[in-house]
Amino acid sequence: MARFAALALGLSLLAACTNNPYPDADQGLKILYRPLAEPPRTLDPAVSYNAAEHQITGVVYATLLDYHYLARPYRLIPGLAREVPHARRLPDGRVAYRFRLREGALYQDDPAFALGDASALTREVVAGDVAFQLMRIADPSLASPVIATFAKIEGWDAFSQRLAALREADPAFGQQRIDAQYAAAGGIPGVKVAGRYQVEIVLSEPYPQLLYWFTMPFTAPVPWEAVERWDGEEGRDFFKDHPVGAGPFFVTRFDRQSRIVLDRNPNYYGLRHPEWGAPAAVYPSEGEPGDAPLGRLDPAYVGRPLPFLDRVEYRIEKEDIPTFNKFLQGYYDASGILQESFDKMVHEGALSEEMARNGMQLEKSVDPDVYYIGFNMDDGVVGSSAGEQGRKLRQAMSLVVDSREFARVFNNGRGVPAQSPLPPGIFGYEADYVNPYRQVDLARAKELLAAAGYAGGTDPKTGKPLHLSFDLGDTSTRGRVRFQFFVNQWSRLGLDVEIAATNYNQFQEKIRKNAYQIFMWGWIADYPDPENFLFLLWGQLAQSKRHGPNTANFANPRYDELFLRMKVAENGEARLALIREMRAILERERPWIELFHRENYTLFHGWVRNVKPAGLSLPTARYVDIDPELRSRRRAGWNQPVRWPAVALAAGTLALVVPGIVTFLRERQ
Amino acid sequence: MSVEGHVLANAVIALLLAACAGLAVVIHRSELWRAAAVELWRRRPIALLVVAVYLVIAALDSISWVGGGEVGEGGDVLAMHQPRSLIDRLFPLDFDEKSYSAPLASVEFYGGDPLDHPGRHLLGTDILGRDVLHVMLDGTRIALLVGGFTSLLVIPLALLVGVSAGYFGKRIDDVAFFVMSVLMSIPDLLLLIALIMAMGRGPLQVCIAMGVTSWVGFCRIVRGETFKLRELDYVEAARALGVSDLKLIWRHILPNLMHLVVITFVLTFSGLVLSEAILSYLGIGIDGSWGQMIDQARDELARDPIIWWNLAAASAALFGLILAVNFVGDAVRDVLDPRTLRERQ
Amino acid sequence: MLAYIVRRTAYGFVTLIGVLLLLFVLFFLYASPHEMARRAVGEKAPPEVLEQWIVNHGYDKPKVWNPEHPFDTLLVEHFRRALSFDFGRGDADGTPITQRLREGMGPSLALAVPSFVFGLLFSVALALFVAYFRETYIDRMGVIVCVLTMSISTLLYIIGGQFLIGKLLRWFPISGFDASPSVIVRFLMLPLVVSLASGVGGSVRFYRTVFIEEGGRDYVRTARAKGCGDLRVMTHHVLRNALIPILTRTVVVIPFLFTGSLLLESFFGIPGLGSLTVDAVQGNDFATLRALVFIGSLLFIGAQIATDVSYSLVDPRVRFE
Amino acid sequence: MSEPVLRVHELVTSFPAGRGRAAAVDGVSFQLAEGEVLALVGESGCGKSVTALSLLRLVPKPGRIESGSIRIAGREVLTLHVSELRSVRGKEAAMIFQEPMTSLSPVLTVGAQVAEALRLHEPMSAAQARRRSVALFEQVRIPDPDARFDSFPHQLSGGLKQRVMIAMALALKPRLLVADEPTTALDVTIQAQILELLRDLQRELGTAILLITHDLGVVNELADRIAVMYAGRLVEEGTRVQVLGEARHPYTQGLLRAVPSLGRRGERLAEIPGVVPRPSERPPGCRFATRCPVRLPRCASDPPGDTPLAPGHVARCHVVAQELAR
Repeated sequence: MARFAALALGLSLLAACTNNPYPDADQGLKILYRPLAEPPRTLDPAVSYNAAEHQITGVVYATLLDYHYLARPYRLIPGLAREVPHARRLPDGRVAYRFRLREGALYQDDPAFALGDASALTREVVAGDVAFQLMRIADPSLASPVIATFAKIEGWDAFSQRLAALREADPAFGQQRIDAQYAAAGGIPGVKVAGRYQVEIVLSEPYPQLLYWFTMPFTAPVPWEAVERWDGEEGRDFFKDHPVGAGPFFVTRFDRQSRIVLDRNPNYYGLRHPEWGAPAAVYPSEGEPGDAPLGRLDPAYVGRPLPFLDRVEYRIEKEDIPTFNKFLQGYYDASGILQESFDKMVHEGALSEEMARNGMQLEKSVDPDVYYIGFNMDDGVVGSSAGEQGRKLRQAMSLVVDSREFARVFNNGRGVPAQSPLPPGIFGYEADYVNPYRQVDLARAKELLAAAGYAGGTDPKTGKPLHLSFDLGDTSTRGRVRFQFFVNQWSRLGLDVEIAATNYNQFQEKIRKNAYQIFMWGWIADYPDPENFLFLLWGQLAQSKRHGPNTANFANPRYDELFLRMKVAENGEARLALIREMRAILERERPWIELFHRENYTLFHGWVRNVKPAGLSLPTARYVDIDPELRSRRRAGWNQPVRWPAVALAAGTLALVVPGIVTFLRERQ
Repeated sequence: MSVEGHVLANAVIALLLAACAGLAVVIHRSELWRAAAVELWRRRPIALLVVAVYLVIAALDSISWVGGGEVGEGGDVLAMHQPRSLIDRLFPLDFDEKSYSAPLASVEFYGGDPLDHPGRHLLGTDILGRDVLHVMLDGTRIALLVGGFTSLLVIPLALLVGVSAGYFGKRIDDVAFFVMSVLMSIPDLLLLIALIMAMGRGPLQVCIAMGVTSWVGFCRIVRGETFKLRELDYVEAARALGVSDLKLIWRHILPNLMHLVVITFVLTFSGLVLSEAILSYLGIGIDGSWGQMIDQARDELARDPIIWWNLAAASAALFGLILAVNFVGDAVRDVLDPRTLRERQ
Repeated sequence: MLAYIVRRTAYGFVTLIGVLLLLFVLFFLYASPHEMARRAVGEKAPPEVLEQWIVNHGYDKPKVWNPEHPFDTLLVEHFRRALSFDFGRGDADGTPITQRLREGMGPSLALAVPSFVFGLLFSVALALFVAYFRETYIDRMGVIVCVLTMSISTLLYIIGGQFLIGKLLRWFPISGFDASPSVIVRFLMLPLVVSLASGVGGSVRFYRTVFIEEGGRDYVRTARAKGCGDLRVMTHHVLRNALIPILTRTVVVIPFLFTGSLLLESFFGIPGLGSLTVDAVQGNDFATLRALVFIGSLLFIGAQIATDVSYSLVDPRVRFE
Repeated sequence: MSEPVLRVHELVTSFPAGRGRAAAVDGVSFQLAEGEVLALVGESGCGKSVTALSLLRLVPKPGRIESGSIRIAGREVLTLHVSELRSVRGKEAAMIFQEPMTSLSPVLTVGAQVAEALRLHEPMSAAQARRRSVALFEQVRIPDPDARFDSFPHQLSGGLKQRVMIAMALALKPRLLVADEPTTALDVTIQAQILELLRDLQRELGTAILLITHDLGVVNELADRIAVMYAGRLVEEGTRVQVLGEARHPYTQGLLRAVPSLGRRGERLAEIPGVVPRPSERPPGCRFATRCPVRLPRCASDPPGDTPLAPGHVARCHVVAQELAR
């Protein structure tokens, strides 16, 4: 019996001796495997505002508009809408956009639809759902991060206030069905539902960037039934964990802490109605000149309905080293390059021979993003209330931060040192612009610091080194080392900067509550327009006033005025001049220490088809395809377990022990 | 550590040294303890020497003052305002490189730029260019602080509570026993975490939290042994003769507990240091500890070619101390108490 | 016997109340809601933000004494929540704690139970082996290896195990977890190996001492004198008697199971209670942490009671009345 | 005469001492005939118990038997294979120990332990074993034997436990019983009962007994012959009457003087001054030389040989030899 058990255990050990983290049955399926560094905080499209979450919400919800997958510069194409609407000028400078929805597009199957019709598993996407989602964004109780973005829609703020007032006045009001509450608040006058399939958005002033927002999940139609049904009560899911959309995939499994599975949505309009030939639901037939040689215009795919994948699986992977190792083993399909392994993967800017032999592909791009250290301008020491003293302090601190060195130490030299918020590829970026405060100059920095009254870094009030706190959203030791780099640079000025690290979610909370002094953050463009970067410093969007994305709480009247003009201007000399002046203000005021624009090296395995690096956080899963047969073959080849050490260990132990046993037994005779 | 902090640390170290000296005198005076010490030395001379080396390093690293030393242009000005210990002063003030360099290398690990101090970093430098040997030596103080300072907090308290509970019994014992069973019913690490989270992070907090968790074990042993001692004939006889309780405890109970205290102290020590490593991983350990070094270095194993010296230095330092203490602990137990404790371990 | 269990359980309950009191003192009296808020939101947060946080998380009631509504206090609330297992929502992300606990229980048990069982079996077997060869070099080597393995930090075992077994040898997945029966074993193997390696030294050394001590007892000599073979002596006599200290040790080890799991789960990406703890610590999530301490203690007290009762199974001298 | 039940020849058993090893039993020879009771007497620490344990190769580690020969019922014990040795233990030769309290496993019922002894050597069912055990209990005069079968050792008194031990030892009617201080740990009244039981059983079953004791009273009750042991060697051997009545070796005489009831009237109760030397500190000559009241100069250097005094009566002493020679 014991022998049998031992045998069974041994056999099961042998069987378990594989590093494949997925069930063997999934080998033949077209599954795209992706790591997720933190469980998604929310998949509510009105609230979710981070790149990783958008990869999920972006394919679960179908948007009215989309970007062309291959064309650069980015081009809008219609999604659920039949065409990209044009601005219609109204009297008093108002502007209207009319969206016409495709008729007959369905949501994914979901039990929530029983709320509307007891026998229904799904229903049609209608114009009211677009209006409903916009009202949700305006709903103050949701605290949507983009609430201010749509403030130009007529009657937007008034709607918010009415809703809040109604809820305040009568606690029972908040218990009503959510769409009834919105109706009672009178809806948003600027969002007019015209019939079943048309919705018109009226803006009180021109805002050409508005259309870009309709490519993002924020504005995707959401069925009220789902919001009502998934309320977290009585064991039901929360809507933020249970998205219900009309996109190409739908969530079939949501284990917050371990995995999220998206299956192909059979109701997706691209699959159900291939005859529509909706441009956003078929693989494009044209692209940039370079796309065809790179196999992105393979005739096998061109014109075929999307998506190609059976499934997208996300695994929570908190540690990036195991994640990268799994990528190398073939268990993730794409990956950034781990800084630690850069030298092995990349040789003189190209894929190393070893990796190329493994059939890997390297895609490089400079992301439309900017990483920066920001000062909270509301702060009494580093902020604007400290006047000239604060400005000089910021200038001094900016002068010693060496982003090239940072990139060298921590990013294998990847990254373009940033001179202003605008990254390459965005209108207004000028490669020859040099920001005088972003050139390392210790002597000048010390002078400025002394001029600010902190000679040698000493705070005259305490007689000790000036104490500042550097608030960060990364508690890992790995992150700490990075931040320590900046702290060390500032300590050359004699400043005592303390790292106050919390996790990312908590950090966001801190930011939301204006409880920070110096922070480090990055911004990835939502859409390819300078407005999308320069608005990060627009006074009207200050975090402290409107919970806007201006985390530095920078407010400069001249800048704000220039911003408004720049925003509506057409790309051209006049706009460039405005941008230059704004840049000069930032150069002097230093609300930010611009660090770098990321240079993105993404690795793909050979079995992944149709990938194109998108700087914007576009959900790509729709276009990508997998060759599962090639993948299985490669994986098997790469992951032969090395068994001899086990044998050697056993043999070694035996060799050590057996003589002893033999002697012992002999002596016992 | 704040500017006042180093003064406090100096005072504590002076106190510790005095305590050690006092202890040495006591041991020297008592025949029994002297014999035990000699026996211990006979059994484990190497382990004892190793422990002594760690102790000396920690002591040297605890005596610090501000000032002295100059930094060159572009150097770390802040460092001049911070207290530096005797160990720190073994290294030049501006000894950092830019980033990684291998042990004794003369160029940087990546890029191959020449170092500022070629060939002088015995154990290389870490990602921020700090000398690994220096960082490692600094960790010694933390490790011994965790083990030693904690015990210093715990032993008197455990003796006080344990002896009074065991000796007087009744209500006192009921209360003490209840407190102990409450503390014992919370898994150690959770209790540690809860305490540190409630008190906030920092070296003192970590020591206190560790003290509370290890206090129970000490106290339980002391209480049990006091129970036994109280029932002994000569103690009962002394009590019958009207010797006061305090005197009895002082003369008959405490001296007979000391061997248990010593054994438990040595046996808990390694556990404390190892727990700190775990806390470091959780981000609530003490800055500059070996645990933190190990935690930082775990990424470096993924590098290609791998960077091993940081992890190796911290692990070796930790391993050496724990191993030596474990060996000493076994010997102490065998010498002082051949039986009683083994069953409870 | 039943009376004993009832009495023991009652005392366990009293202890649990003590734990709750301790938690209250720590998290409401010692660290006031204000302080918690400051740590969660940031040192430099303006007072109104702190107030808002406190109100949002329901910490704005009177602490112990409320003259108007005597039961509307934090103390009562704290006890009510714990004893009804309705822990409310986490301070960090607002998910219901009870739900997280329920989700985490499975993965935790999936790792803890095998690592406990295999750890026990493995170390007892190894200790029997070493004790059998006592006074030979096998024994001496065994003891030294034990002390060596005990002196290595768990962190290092994990890092080394992932590097060696996961990356270089490719025996098992480096990390991750999937509860599907077809793959769960391979995810658990590496953490199991690591937990065995890190825990076995101390246990073997302890059990070896027990076995050698028991093996030297008079009844063992009696058994030999009447013609028992070595194996029979070991299994029928030594092991039966050693069960008592083994059981005692088991209780000592149970909390370490939690400790070990905490690191293992977090390193290997197993979404159990250990990971939850790590997240709670890193996210300053006091509510979750309180719930975890409470649950941990509850489990531990339960284990203690179970152990005490099972003494009667292995030791006829133990009688409860 | 047929082969004796037990024949021990030049037995040497050693233990580690300091750097080397020292012989606790150092060249002991004696034999025991069928049905005979031989008492091995001496102070504690003289090697009696080690001799007893050596007989069944039960010397605890790190002790070991260095040389010599032990034949039980004609089989050489020291070269037996382990499995054969097992069949000798309990079946040919059984043992009872000094401490009935600890010599029974506390976690098994006493019945189970006796039954185990039976079933180890003879195939039988559990029920049969139980019947036989109960019968044995009856034989060793345990009251209410059937109920006692299921008792645990801690529920029995010391005397009863020793009876259980005796029952266990005699379960398979061995030809040799080694009784290592069977009564030392018991109350005086119980001692008498156990001795009586042993004597009765010995007569009934004809078992040869090697009785290890330091209590000359017990010896007087039970023994046919007596061997006196000192510091690992036999110093005097003879019949009960010879040794108790006509002891010649100064050590034996000292022992006898130390026993109140057997000491001569009117004399001061004497103790032998000094202690038994540790194995590592033994003198090279006569081992008793350091404590002997009548020692000669050569005693310290030359080990004494056998001096036959009467048939069956032997002493090892230079003084005795000298006297005899004179």
